[in-house]
Amino acid sequence: MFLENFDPLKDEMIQIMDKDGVVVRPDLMPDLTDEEIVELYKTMRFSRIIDEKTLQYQRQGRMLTYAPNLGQEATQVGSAFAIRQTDWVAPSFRELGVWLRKGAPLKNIFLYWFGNELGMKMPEEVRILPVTIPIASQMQHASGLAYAARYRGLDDIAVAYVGDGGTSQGDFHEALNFAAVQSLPNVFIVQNNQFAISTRRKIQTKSGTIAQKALAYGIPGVQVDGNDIFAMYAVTKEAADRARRGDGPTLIEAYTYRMGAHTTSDDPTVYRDNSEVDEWRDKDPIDRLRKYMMAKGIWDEEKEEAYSEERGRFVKETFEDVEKSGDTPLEDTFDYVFAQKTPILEAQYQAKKAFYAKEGK
Amino acid sequence: MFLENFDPLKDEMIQIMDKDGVVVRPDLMPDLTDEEIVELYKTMRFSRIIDEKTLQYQRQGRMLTYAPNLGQEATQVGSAFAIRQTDWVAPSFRELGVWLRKGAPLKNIFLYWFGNELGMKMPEEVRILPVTIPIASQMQHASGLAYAARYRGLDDIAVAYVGDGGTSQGDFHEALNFAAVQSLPNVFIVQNNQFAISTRRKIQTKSGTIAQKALAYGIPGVQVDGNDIFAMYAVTKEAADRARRGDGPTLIEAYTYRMGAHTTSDDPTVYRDNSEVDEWRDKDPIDRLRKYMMAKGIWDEEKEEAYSEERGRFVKETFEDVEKSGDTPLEDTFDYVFAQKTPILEAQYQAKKAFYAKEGK
Amino acid sequence: MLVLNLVEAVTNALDTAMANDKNVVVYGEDVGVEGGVFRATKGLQEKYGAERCFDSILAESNIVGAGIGMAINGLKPVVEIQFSGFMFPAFNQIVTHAARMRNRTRGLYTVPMVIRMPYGGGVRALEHHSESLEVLFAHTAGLKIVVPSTPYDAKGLLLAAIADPDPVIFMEPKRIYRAFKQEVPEEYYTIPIGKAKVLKEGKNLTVVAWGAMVRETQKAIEILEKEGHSIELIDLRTISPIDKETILASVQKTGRFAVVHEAATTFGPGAELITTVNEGAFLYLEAPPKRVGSNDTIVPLPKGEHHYVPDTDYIVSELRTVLEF
Amino acid sequence: MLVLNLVEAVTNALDTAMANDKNVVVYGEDVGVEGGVFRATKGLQEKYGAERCFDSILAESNIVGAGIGMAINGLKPVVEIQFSGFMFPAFNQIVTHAARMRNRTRGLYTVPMVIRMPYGGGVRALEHHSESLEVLFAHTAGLKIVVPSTPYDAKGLLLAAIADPDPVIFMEPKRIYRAFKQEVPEEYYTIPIGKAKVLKEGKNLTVVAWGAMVRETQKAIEILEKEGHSIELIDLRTISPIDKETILASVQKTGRFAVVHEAATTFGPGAELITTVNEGAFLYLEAPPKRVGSNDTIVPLPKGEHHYVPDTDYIVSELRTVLEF
Ligand SMILES: Cc1ncc(C[n+]2csc(CCOP(=O)(O)OP(=O)(O)O)c2C)c(N)n1
Ligand SMILES: Cc1ncc(C[n+]2csc(CCOP(=O)(O)OP(=O)(O)O)c2C)c(N)n1
Ligand SMILES: [Mg+2]
Ligand SMILES: [Mg+2]
Repeated sequence: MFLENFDPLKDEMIQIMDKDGVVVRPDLMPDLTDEEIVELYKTMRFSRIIDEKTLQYQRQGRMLTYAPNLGQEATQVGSAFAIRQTDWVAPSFRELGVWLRKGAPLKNIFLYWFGNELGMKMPEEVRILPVTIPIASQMQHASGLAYAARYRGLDDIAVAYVGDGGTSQGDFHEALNFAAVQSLPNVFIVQNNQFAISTRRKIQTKSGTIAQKALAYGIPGVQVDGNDIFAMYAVTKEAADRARRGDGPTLIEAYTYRMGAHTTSDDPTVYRDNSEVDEWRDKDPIDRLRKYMMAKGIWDEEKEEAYSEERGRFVKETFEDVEKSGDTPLEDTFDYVFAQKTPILEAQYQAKKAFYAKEGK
Repeated sequence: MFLENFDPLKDEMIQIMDKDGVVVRPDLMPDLTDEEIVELYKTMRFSRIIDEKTLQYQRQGRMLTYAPNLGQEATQVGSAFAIRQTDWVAPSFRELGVWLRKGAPLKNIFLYWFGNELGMKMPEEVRILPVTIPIASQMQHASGLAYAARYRGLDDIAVAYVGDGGTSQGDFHEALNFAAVQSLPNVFIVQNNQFAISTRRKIQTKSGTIAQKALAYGIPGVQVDGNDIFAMYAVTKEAADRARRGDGPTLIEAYTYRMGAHTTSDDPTVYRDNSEVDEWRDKDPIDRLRKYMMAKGIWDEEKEEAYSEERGRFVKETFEDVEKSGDTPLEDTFDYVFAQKTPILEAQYQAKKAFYAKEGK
Repeated sequence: MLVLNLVEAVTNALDTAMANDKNVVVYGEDVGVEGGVFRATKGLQEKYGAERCFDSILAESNIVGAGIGMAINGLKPVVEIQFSGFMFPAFNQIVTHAARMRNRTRGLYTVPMVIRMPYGGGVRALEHHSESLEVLFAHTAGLKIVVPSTPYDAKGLLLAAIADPDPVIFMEPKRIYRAFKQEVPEEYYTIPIGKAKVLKEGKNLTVVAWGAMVRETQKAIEILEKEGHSIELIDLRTISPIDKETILASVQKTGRFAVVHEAATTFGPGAELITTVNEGAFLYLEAPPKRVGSNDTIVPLPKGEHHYVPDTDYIVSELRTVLEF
Repeated sequence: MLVLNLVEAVTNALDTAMANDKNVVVYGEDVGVEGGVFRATKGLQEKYGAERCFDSILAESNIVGAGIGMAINGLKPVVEIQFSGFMFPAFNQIVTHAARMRNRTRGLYTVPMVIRMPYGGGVRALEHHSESLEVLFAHTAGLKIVVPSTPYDAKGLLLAAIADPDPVIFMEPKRIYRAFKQEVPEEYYTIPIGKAKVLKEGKNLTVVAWGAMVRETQKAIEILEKEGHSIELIDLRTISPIDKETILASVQKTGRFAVVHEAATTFGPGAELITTVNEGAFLYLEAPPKRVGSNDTIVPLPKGEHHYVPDTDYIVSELRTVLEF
């Protein structure tokens, strides 16, 4: 529907709902119940609350480096809503909305950013690979996950997320090419938030759209308004169906904006004007859906407040819980290098333990 | 001319002279003198003679592994003719025609394939980087050569050659992207000879043409009949002019065929039928130009024979000369690791020398 | 019993593993239709189909990276890097992912994958076809590195690598791929990873070697034993984790130690072994331990390669300095 | 005299080099507009323009690979890898090209390029931001590896690296980027690559360290000297080539040896130094030499990092075993 008719060279962008929450393409509007729409909204809102509170904790010196996804909630939640629970995700590091939708416990997420590997030991059903730090390397894993799913006769697909900066890495290229050659059940989603830390998208690549990079691999590529959750949902859904049918991978460019700093270590005022941020604030994905819901009468200020309050409390409690989690025990740093500690690791572990005992540590 | 009007998505291919040596697109025919055309021919012929004799020497056990470029002579010689002596080339390992055109002494080329690093110490004016074994890595160097040329205010350009297999590597992607972003004076030539060792082009990528990969970088891409030396010359010339003018890089897909084995270690009968090779023999780039020249009256059997005979003798003499070149002296293996031997290298060198002396080696 | 050379034993091991376990998949450059440039995967595509044995794209980072995804999702990829010198594009995937997935997820996701690669010199090959890179892997936490030196070991170690729950780098000494044949059981068997093998007992000197250097060292030892020395030879078999126990027991008996390897000397594998001996048998040492490795030069092209890799004479001469200390 | 911390000294060295030589270009991820994530290139784009100091694309293999081309064609690229843990995608270019171009062409083409990278732990960073990878480079022929431990050294060594006719890996201990300030001359000066520095003389034990471990070791030595020991401390400064002369002279005097490093222990840099000492001062050794390194585990995330890197107490305890042997 979108995919077949879309020409990524025309610099078009799929939008269903405009920035005022008005559905401008009713023909493309996905079939979502009111409950589902509220659920979409709540997930985005929850993500925003987590980001805001975590930034606050970070400023208070209670959190380590954190990468907020402010402004990208629709991109993430919309796409994640369009896939199944058993589908795989190979994430980058800024996909809070995806984690939430796929059922990752907030406690795990906090533990991870708190510097504890236990965080990435997610419940098995979450099916998201751990946060990937080496940019774009996860793309390759997605292709392998998809290969294995098909090989095993399952109809699970694998979705990879990557940033606009990540499209420059060789791994991006190789993964798309392999998935295309093998016609793998993959969906590749580029969150084009206009920046790789301080580096603007225009410096990252000269192609008119990122979606058109799909042409290099002979697969469909589509540019989507990443701040329009209906568009993100609808396009991802179609790409996922396509993948599941055996018709191969799709590249989705979600056109969005990183409203916050790259991470809490970053000072974006060095490289961008606040006025630019303000412009994008006007296109906020959460406000947009709220306007839609309010107009439709399925949400109101009261619900908003109640939900925010309840979620805020939950975030606070979870974070305080995580704050008490303490350091990683010595043995944990040794126990997961291999299935079984090697004799050398065992000896090093015993030596450190003896040292701690001696020093009363 | 070609570049602006060419749409790589249409699966078209630029051909000026057909397989019978007839110019089918006189409008595109480059402005070459008869002498230049004869020179084009001679260079191709010379390349073919070298390949044939080297394969013979190899069968006789007088040569190590060798990668012939049989069938790809027009791709190489045509493109190399279109650039200037001071332009840089970043080659792969199968560009004999380019080396010859750029003035590389045959002796050096033989020395290299004979297993002697001295071979790649070319005369300075050749301006070709050494044979590159790690596939596609040379593409990145080409972008840097081009950057430096422009930075230094020179109007030299840099041409990179890579195979169809090489397009799968991340380095291919990164180099094109960087060159495009920086609008560098580069020409990237893919010798699509249909194989990467035994792996067919269709398994390497699903894109309809390799030329269309240019769209991923927002640069022109053009597919050329690589066995038509006029087309190769004309397209490369335009891409080179474009680069020199400061308009940025171009991707050229030279559609050709590897007539011989991958290298002398390879047995292509394992993975392809001779009938396929025969079909391509019909499109031989050298025969094609000879027919053209004969029809035009600027070449005849007599000249052919005399030239072949003279070149054959030269190749033989050069090879015999190289056969006498002997082993690499011990000190040479130490002397070029750094500008100055480190104390550790000096000590190792002295120890080995002493050992040789003791053993009477 | 089959009688196989080393590369045939590799093929046989792959065949055995694929027959045993449907989840074993084999791929790499030219691995499918052609059966690999060394024919290590010969016949496997015909026998098991193109889904289980296929030609990858020409991209090592994808070969390993996709394998990581497959392994996480239930398969057992056994991939081939055409020559070890071409593993560099895959190094990021190997080090930052294959080696770390288990630790990063506290055991939730693991990467039971084998990365095979022919390595080492002595075959008059082109540049980058002769590297010995074991240290680059061995210094990386989360990887096991295995090197067979005989057909029998090749099959048993490769099957053990495939059965291993963690990523294993399987380095094949291509110089001896076809050097000799040996009886190899037809059935499934494994040789434990992490255990060295005492090939030959001796009294005055312990020598550790692996891969193609085992044979070179055996020849050197023959010469030296004719002179009356008694030398113990250990085939390390697994580079990481090192079997310290076997080595230290031997050095504590012989009082002298040497290691022979193809890799470059400085920051090479020999340094680790000598340090191991320092840490576990210092007071037993009657002579400074010795490493016999290749020069710290770039692997020369064929016309200079003989200056680089230790040969029998050189090993003899170096071992003699330890024996005569 | 300027008074600068280590990262400021790096910036000052780059500024000095760019002012001196128009062919010095500086680039890397976020190096231009932002001045680098650590601000090591702060102000350089403003001062020298976007042609000489620019933001690369997010692709380390291109950063190094393009630099190789630039260096061959007359420039002096000084590139930044944002964290050493992200050098892996560039490793192929570093090892197979930067390190080999001179040898491959018998001196026709050379790669006078500097690859800077912050390295090491102790800053509570995300995964892959804390690696100590010196061995991976040091085992590779054709590379020099330099690590400063003070602002003064940072400037002098970086200027020497830029002046060097061959590729130099310049590893910056980011943990001490802002730890202390020091007087740094305003003008151009170099500190020779390949020379270690005796920071402190001593009689009973030689300790070698580099980078951030120098300060940690100094603290440990203070504690031990209060107990009456006399310890010689050498800042290695250059990891490859190692300054054997300085180390061996010291060990021949003290009779005891230890090395302290952040890298993982096994197949780590300590093994090479111990082997060096075995080869050159075995008969002087009164105790087994000791390496104090990080565990052979994966660098833990911040909540476990203290288990990994040697700290003062641990160094004290380990050195004591050598002193009291
Ligand atoms: C291989 C690698 N190089 C560099 C980095 C450092 N780094 C972390 S995030 C980032 C920018 C990523 O930009 P993009 O892909 O657009 O994702 P975004 O941050 O915008 O979500 C960089 C350079 C890294 N993590 N991995
Ligand atoms: C990084 C790397 N991987 C693998 C190889 C082994 N290899 C040598 S040539 C080749 C195929 C190259 O195919 P293509 O790029 O099409 O060039 P062609 O041989 O057809 O000229 C391969 C896989 C290599 N040289 N480098
Ligand atoms: Mg971005
Ligand atoms: Mg090819």
